[in-house]
Amino acid sequence: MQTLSRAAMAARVAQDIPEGWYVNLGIGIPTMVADHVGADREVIFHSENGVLGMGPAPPADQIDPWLINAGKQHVTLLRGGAYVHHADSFAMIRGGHLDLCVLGAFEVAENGDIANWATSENDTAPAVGGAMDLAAGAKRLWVVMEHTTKDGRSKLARRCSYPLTAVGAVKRVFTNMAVLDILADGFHVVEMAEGLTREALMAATDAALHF
Amino acid sequence: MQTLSRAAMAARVAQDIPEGWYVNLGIGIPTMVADHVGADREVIFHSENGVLGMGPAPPADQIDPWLINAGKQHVTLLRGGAYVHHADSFAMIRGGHLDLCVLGAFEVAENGDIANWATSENDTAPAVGGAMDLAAGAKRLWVVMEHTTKDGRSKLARRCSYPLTAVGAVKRVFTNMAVLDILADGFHVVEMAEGLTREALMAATDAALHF
Amino acid sequence: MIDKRVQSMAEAMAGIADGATVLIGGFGSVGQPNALLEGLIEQGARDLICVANNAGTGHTGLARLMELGRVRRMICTFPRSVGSVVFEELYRAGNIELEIVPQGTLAERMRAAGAGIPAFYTATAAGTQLARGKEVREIGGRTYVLEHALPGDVALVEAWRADRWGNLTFRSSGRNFNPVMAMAGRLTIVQSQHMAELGELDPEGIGTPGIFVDRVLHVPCGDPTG
Amino acid sequence: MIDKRVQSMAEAMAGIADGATVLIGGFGSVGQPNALLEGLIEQGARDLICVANNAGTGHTGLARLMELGRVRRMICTFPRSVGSVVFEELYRAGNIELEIVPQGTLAERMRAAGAGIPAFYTATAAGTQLARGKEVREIGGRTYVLEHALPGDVALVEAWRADRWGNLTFRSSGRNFNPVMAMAGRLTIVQSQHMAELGELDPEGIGTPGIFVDRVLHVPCGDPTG
Repeated sequence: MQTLSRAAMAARVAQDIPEGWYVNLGIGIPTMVADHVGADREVIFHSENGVLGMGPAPPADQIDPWLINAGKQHVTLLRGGAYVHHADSFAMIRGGHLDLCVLGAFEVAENGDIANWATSENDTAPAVGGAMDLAAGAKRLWVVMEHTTKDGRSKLARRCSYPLTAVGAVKRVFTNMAVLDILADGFHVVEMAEGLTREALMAATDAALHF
Repeated sequence: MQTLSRAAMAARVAQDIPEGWYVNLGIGIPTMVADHVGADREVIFHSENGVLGMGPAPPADQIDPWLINAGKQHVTLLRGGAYVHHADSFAMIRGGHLDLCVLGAFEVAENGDIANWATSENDTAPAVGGAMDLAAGAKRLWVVMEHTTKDGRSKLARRCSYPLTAVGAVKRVFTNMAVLDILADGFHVVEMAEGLTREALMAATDAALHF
Repeated sequence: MIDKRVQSMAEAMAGIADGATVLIGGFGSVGQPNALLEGLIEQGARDLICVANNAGTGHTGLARLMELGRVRRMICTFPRSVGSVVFEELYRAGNIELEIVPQGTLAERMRAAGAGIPAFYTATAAGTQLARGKEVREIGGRTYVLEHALPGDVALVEAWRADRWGNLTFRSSGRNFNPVMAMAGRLTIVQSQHMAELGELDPEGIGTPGIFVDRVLHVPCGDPTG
Repeated sequence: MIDKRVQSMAEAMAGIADGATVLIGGFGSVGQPNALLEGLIEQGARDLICVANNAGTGHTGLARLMELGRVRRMICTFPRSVGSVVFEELYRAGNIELEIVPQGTLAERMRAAGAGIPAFYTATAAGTQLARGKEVREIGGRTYVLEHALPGDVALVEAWRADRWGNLTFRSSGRNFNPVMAMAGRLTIVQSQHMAELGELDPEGIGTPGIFVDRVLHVPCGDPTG
């Protein structure tokens, strides 16, 4: 069985993003998605800290120390980009102007709930950042994550066990094993990693799967 | 008895505006106030349509057709001025950032109520503009108006008879007869037009006066 | 390539439906999307709810749209401008509905729509007849009125410069309601005096980022008059 | 002559009281008012409520203020940054209070404070533990949480350029929370990399109009590091 690398997962997400979308990418694998949107498509990336039209990381000798993304990495601004303040930036998010947000997650449930900010109710000093705003605000929320935890537990669940980031928000999940849509009746498998059997996918998933 | 001209009323208001205040002037006599703030004092004028740091009317041959005030008159922008959109402009108003708003009025009551937008409950198509936002939002609301209507009725009243613009908002009233502060117990006469007697002022006023 | 520029008025107006709520930028004669209003007259949509600061003047643009019986309801702050003859007559005859909204509340309701805020509290109009029928609440000892977001199906905007991503700059007091309406429109259509190449507009000084804009038509119509 | 420029840090910090709510601009190391934070450490105010995106890093600035026991409560979105060692230790020991707010809600609560909106509804956090104890309401079939304005007694802001009226421009992602906090602060204190003559800043591109600013200190501290 062949599961996808992190880069391949990012590439798979990128494949589904059409030209012209406004997209916000979360930290981790989502950030890598931008590198896989080819030059044939104009996609406009947004960063919570007030950057619209964000471009790739600059070469080390061309870093602008004033220009970072929400992950605090140095980035660039494309021609046509704009800077706004935090309230305007989140107006774009909350107002439903982003076509897509891609986040990582600890868990995604078959009802579209997502948990990606705290691993326990008693977490010391949990950190939420812009995740709740993005999950509730973007037109579409996709999640890209490993299908299981390091110790083999399914990250797709009937119900989330961790504190929620948003209720019923996730529309599509990209894992190293499969792409799944979330519809009213739960997870629908759109495609599977090459060589993976339905049985293996079901065994790795703690929720019902529709094929 | 000597009552004040419109220009003299505007000049009297201007006299009470200290350097550094942010001020919005309503249509009519209030607009004339700006002409009476001397060059010795920097006062920053705001217009609802997104002009902060508004200057005087330009000479006819220097009109910028794109630059008008809330009264739709051509104005200028001082050095240090800024343009903002309507939501930001009213954030300045509603957020209490204006030190002063000066409005005209149909009536001002001894409890600080102001009526300046509609003369009847059944007014056809009454027009409110920014008056309610300004009256409720500015740090101080002053009114400048004739003391009586053309047919001699007092515009200072125990209670307003016309539809209200704002409740308990007026702090000071400048008329052609007197300057009055509104305190918890009603109108307090700060000064009177030269030669005017207390009796004459009381006769012209349909509310109790404290001297 | 993302290209929000359209080449004809017909293309700019495509899809505006009967019954639409149309947000119309401008304050006084400055920053008014006059060409788009003429386009809307031509396009034919009716039973419209129009949102603008004023209720039209003379017999062109918004006033003409009303005169043709295409406006069911007007939401504005100041219908009684000099020259609002068409509106006055329709209103007196009971042939148009009117919702008067304080100017700052109007701007904020549209900003709220654009920013995903369904409702907010404001002190404006508290204790006045414009608060009648609205929920009020004491917060911190002061009385506030609950106001709801006012989204538009369509926003008609005039800009000074625009690029193909739909980034806009405005000129002087031509900014006014335009950026707020651009945010609040589900379909935001712009007429721009000038077009700019991508990258020409200073990213620090863009009045409306392209994310709020759907279509841009180049209309070099010159200075406002009146 | 209006002149909001101050000549010393002591003058900039004058009047900040114990117990004050202090809004602190910046996101990451960009746009942080580091000099003003050092000034606040020197100034001595204690029992502070600090509002910032993060909870300080290393042992300088906000982290140092905490380490000195001067911060009673932290309101932020992301306390757990790399290097938030001081906060983590204080928090674990129960020596500092924490209020976690979603980033957009934090920005909007301050924008609301600056705009005279005492409270607003948002879908952010609805159905999550961050909505616990908060009023919720269905509007148009969706569940929203009521959030309240968050004003500051003081706002500490970093700008790129400033003039004597307090007009500010920002540089690139150094804008972030700064203009929002400038609006929300009852006393807004700015450190600016550069000073401009009145009229030098383009009136179309001012990030924060001077009406929101009380004091400006020229601090040419150079590029952000880290």
